Amino acid sequence: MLLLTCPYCGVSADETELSPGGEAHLKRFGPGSSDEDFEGYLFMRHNQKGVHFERWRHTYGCGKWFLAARCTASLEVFGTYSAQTPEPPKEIIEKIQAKRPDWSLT
Amino acid sequence: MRHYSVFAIVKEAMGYHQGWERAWRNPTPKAHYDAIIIGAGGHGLATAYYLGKNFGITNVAVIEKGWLGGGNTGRNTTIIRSNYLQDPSAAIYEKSRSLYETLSQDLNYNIMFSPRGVIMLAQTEHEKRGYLRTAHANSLQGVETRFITPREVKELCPIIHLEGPRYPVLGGLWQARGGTARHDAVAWGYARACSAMGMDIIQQCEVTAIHRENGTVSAIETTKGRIGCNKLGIVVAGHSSHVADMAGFRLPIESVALQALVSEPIKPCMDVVVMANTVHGYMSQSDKGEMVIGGGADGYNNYTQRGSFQHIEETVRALVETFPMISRLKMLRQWGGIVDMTGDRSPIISKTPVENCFINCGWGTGGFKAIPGSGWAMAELMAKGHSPLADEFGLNRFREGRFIDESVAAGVAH
Amino acid sequence: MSDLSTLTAYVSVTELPLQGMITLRADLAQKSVATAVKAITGLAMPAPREIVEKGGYGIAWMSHDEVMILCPAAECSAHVATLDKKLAKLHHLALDMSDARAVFEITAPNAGALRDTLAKLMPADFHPDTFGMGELRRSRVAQAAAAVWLTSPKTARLFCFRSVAQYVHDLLRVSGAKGGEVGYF
Amino acid sequence: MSHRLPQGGRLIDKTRTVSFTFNGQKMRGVAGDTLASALLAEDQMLVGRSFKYHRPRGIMASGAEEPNALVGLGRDARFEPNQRVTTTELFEGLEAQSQNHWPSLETDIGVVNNYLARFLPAGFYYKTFIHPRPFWKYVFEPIIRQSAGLGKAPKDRDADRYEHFYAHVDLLIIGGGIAGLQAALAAGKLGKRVLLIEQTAHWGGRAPVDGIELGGKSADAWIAATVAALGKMKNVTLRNRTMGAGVYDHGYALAYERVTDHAPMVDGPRHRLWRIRAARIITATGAIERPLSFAGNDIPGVMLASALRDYIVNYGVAAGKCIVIATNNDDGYRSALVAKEAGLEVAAVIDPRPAATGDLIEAARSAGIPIKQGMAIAEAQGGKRVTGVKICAQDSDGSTGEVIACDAVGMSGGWSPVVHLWSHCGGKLIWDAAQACFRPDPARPPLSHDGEGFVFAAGAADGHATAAAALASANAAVGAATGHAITTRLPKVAEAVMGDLAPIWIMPARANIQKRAKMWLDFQNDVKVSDVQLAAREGYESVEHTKRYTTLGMATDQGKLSNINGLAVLADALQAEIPAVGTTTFRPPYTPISMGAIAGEARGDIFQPLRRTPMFDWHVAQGADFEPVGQWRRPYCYPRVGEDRHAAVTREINATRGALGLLDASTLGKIIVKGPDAGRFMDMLYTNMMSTLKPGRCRYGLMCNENGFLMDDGVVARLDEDTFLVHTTTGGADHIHAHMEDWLQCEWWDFKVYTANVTERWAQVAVVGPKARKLLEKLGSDTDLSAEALPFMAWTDAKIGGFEARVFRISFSGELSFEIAVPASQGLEFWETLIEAGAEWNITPYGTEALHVMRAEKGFIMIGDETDGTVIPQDLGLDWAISKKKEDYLGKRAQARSFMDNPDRWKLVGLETLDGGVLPDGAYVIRAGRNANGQNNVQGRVTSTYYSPTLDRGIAMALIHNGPDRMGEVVNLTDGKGGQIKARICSTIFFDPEGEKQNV
Repeated sequence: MLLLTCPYCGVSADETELSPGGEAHLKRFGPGSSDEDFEGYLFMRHNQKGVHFERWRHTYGCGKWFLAARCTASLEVFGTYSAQTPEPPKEIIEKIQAKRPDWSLT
Repeated sequence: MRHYSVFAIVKEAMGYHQGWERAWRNPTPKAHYDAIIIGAGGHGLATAYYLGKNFGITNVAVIEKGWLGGGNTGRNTTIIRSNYLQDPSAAIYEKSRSLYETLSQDLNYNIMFSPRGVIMLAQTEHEKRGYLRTAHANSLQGVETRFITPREVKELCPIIHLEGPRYPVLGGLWQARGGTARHDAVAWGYARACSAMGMDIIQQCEVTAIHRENGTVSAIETTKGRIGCNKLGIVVAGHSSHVADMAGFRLPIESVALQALVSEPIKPCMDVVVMANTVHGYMSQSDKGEMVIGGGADGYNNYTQRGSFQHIEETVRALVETFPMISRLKMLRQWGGIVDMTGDRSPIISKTPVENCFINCGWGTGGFKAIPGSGWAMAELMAKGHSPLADEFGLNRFREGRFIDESVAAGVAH
Repeated sequence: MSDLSTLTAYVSVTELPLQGMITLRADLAQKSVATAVKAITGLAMPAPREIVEKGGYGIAWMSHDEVMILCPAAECSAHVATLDKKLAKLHHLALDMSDARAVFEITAPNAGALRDTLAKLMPADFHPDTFGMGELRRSRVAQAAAAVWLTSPKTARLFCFRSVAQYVHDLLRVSGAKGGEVGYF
Repeated sequence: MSHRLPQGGRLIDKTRTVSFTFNGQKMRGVAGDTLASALLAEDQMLVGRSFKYHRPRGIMASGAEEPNALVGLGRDARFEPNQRVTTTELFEGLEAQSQNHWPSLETDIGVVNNYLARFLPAGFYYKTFIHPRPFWKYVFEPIIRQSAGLGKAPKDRDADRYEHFYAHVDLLIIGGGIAGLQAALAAGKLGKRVLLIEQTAHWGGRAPVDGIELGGKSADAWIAATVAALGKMKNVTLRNRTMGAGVYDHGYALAYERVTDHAPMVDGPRHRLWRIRAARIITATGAIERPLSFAGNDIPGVMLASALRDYIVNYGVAAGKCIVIATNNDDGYRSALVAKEAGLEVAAVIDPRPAATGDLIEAARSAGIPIKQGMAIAEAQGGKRVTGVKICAQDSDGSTGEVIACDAVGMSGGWSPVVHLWSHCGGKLIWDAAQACFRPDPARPPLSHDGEGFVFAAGAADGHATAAAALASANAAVGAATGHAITTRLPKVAEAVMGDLAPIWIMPARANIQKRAKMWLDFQNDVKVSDVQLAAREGYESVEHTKRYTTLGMATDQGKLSNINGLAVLADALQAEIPAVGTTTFRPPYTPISMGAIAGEARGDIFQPLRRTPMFDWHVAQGADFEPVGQWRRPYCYPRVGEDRHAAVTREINATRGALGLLDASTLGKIIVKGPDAGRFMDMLYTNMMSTLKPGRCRYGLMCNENGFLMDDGVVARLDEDTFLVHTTTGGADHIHAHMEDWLQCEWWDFKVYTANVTERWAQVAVVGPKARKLLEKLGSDTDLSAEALPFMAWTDAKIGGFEARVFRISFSGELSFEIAVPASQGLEFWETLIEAGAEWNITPYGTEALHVMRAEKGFIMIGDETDGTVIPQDLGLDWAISKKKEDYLGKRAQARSFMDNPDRWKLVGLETLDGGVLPDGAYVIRAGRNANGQNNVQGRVTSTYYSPTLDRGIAMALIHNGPDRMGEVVNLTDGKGGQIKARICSTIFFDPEGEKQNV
């Protein structure tokens, strides 16, 4: 039963107050994009066994989407941050690397 | 292979069963095999079995990170049915179901296939129309199903509460020849038969790398050394993306936890399998007497084989409402497994970007029932390069937008 | 089985008459927003998760770009017009949402019983150190969205969508029924 | 025979007798008894039958680990099977029935399995019952099912209620023994928010039974003082009868409070399931004694030495008059001493250790108890109760030896820490060779969201055998959990000094196979030493294989007594070290918890939210026949007396098309989209162009998901230059609103757009039919509603009959229609006003079915019927609603994929049967031949099919391969009965193709 802190309202929210939204930082490919790019965007997933950047919505709270860095093997949460973030923020990456020196962003 | 029978048991009983031999050998890996299967779960072992039985390919190794049958094969709710809506699904699941019917005899190992019948409850007008449609489709697919009335539902399953205040039972899709089987026995039976054919089942052996030579698979690196192969089959539900990554390609898959639970054993009170998809729960009674219960999968990526309790709660809540008598039963044990979820929730049995490397994954919450059919198709694909049962389940379908979507008629339940 | 008719309450639950509610979405950091809202309520902008109330008017922080203004129902349309006028230059959305929601008042014999009643249904932390007067906690009551705040140590107000009012009312009655006293808080 | 002792019993009150029945027989216990102690007091040795061989079973333990003594409790709507007598507090009028036997406990036919036991070894069923094939289903399986299972199935709906409770604490301490109490004291003094839970009704655990002195006083005194001190701490909560059931990720824990099990007469919930969020958890869950594996160790009267002691000390009940103790450790001697002090004869202590010494051994010796060192029990004798033991040297095959008569045997194989809750969430174990047990490995704890270990073990659960060590570990655990130095004083402990145990896994050491086939490991599931050895021999070498092949540890006690012993036997068979073999996975719950508690309050009326429109009560009063639509409940139709659904729907449609109908459309989703970029955003959401819509006008639109599939449709009204009102389907409001916010927050956050879901703010009524305008005119409107002023697909604000309203000229029926929205709080009043005013035109409320039929007569699609998540707008002939001009919209790129872009698809057409009959729901259109998998080919399917009262014949819509190019062609469909029906492909519009009726 995950516990994630909503970066907007600061509530440490129970999983049952949230809705999961899958992998984060996907780049959208629209009309004119190649079949491969579009397939990659819509279906192909990193699905790491390890650090995973993902989307959550504070459904039973402020209703806002936010992003989280979480390990899918230990379920450790390295941090949550605003959904309006094109790629993982520096401080999150540093926090992960501090705990897992050999980890790097794929 | 020592033939199993009641006579063998009586004979051994005289010697207090000191004479039984191993069910499968415990070999050390050879340097090279014609085919290697990664994953000694039901699907992997069935693939190996049919490679040998149908195509005479017996120089085969099945590599297992842990212990055989220790993944989702030994963690599911053992439901077997083939009342699927879409043609490709109905084809492979019905092939599977029909193979299950004679599997005990084929393997000389009692997998306790119990064709007790499966009811999928219709609890909304929309769901009812969906199952009526499925019944029509099944009639053309050669799958015996029938939409039955609430009274028939009650006769088949007296403990059900038809007039639930929220979702009265409007009928159900009935597959009389669906049922259950003993999950461990399926893996063990296949393992024993594979071993008897001379195949090597190598447990406690983790694959660490997949070697390719100009685009063609050549060998795998394992914790027990390098093993060469002409063909490679990846059959590792839950860790498909992880192993595919070693072979250098990505998959349209996310790994999530699926949970189940059993009650304490009670005397027989339920002779059929019931699925209530509107409320997300399904239940049957094992031969031991436990009520075997499953529900929906978690929504987030997870490799822990533990799920979130809310899903157990949602499922139990639904089933207490559907079968009020279970309220005073107790949950004995809950557990979880990791399942592959694909973009359309249907499986992948396919060639891959790597020559001679094949993958069988993405069974989501419905893999157990498919084991024999999946192994049959995967073996054919590996041996002949294509299989009518597998062709529709290729990796290319996502790029083409050619979905096989079962959610159309069924909700969560498998 | 929770046959409501057989239960007797130790915590009272009453649905309040129509409460004026205006949803305002805008960049709350803008001074003009604070000014406009103050003009209606006479109150300063609440901090995150805060609800401020005075003499029948109030402001509840709903999100970083949303507040809910509480006022007499009859005044809503006028206030919405005011907001639209005062914020004409600012991208915003002001709506009278009074009819969309139901509000319950929950009164318990003591402060602990009130928190116990809520804690049976909502996953939020209702310990006095964490949840005190002036905080609006948005969460769920069992399977429906709801928000709750304390109006006194022994009374709370809870709002939910109108369509689930009966469900929420029944839940609160079961939660506050005699024999179910927890005595945790 | 077992009996109540004249003195003793720290937990009972002999002055208050409590009567109960066992198998209908009246019995008496005393206040404070458990059902187990009361049964023993009545010399009820035989309490049940084992699972597989139906062997006689007696009480084995005194707590949660009891494998044998399970009964059915209560009756009818309060009947509960498989309840452990050892954890059932006795109450007046308790009714218990023993289980798993027929016809009776004393004479059970199933015991035939016992005589066949030799032919029924582990996994025998995998090797037989294979031929002939039908026999498994019709003969073998039914027999196995009948003899398996334990308690009877409850029949009735549960009469009790259940509830949940959410608690958030700094520290959850599980287990109220002295370690748990000490931990609570230490943490409490730090000011932490502490919750201490104990599964039994009593605090202090085993210390009082073990005769330990704490702080110079009796354990009982120290416990009472400590509990009192904790009671004074505001920040500490104590909860007894509350079991730690499970530990889950991120500090989530389940606790199972049995609120009224011990007092069913009291009003209140039966169970309360606590969902606890704890920053840190301390497991002070104690340890469980292991049985010894000797032949006949399952005969009633053979029990755990600690249990034998518990019954004497706690309940003043002796399991026998003449006791034999078998132990491989010093603690077993405690039981011998207690028995002796209670005035019982202790015939012998049998200790396989050749020359063990220690305080307790000396005490036993000086008490005159015969001690047989280096000896073992060769076999216990007796049938339904033990009559004696044959003893021999431990280092022998047990073929010869003297017999000691006795009527109770206490066995102690050492203690296993209760590591379940430590392990549930991934905590790892280490093997403690000295004590021959697994204990928590502090280096590998379960990790929480912060990546730190969040579970800490204390006391016996951490492998500490003495009270002093246990108490010290409690302080240490609190220190580790909180990061504070702990200053809380530890009481001075006076306790016996004990020597090492000898890891004896079977006795005697060289027992032959006949004996090993009578040594029980799992008493409930009838798994014996020989079964585990068989599994190993056959290659089921993984501990998981062995467990599953033999069913070791899969009984209702989940191996609390059997796992370690079984593991040791397996390791020995594999010639491996025990730690190398490893354990099976510990899964919640610690002991079984009721389904009722898990479901909580959610049953009956509050099983799920039921969403009601403002007019709901009116529909109920009219006897509406409802159908669930998502969480909403909508009238399907309003049958009158004597009408069936079909007649009612026909009447509603005829009345509506003939004059005037009324529909409660409040469930339609309504979402406001506002902002300078609203038009741009709407153009991305919809396949068609919305930005060009003029204020005051409405436009029908389609929404696809990014995968190209049609997900929702509805009418959009432009309220002003930068505000749109989006109508969604009934099911759609919430997920479409979430969908919008998703794209606004996560992809296009540069768009200046705000949305709000206003669905419930409005009650919406469709006034439909030729007389619709007349009705509104009659009510009076401040706005001109004429066809000229308010044409089709226009909207306006208006005051109608005194109601502030918003009027939309839109039609889903093909009739003249006004959809009128009024504030939800006035919805019912408005509805009743319309009903009253419409009487002169026979105004008729209609339900969802009439709505569906009328839209089908007009060929309007219905999301969920014509679409099923695999259909794209192009399939439905809705190309006109797909903008060619727009560069992009959600789903556009997906629809360019080869399979979707292909014109050669199933497309929507109408179907009419040749005889005017109605096609069956879900029928498929057959094509000649079979596919590669031998399935009949298909070329389409029916999406909607109805009887049309307007046309008095069947009408249908279908997706058919290239359908629109095949007008007039006759196709064959499945009839659902194995036959076929013919139907002709036609236009989807069956009624008023020119749309004259709606445009007046």
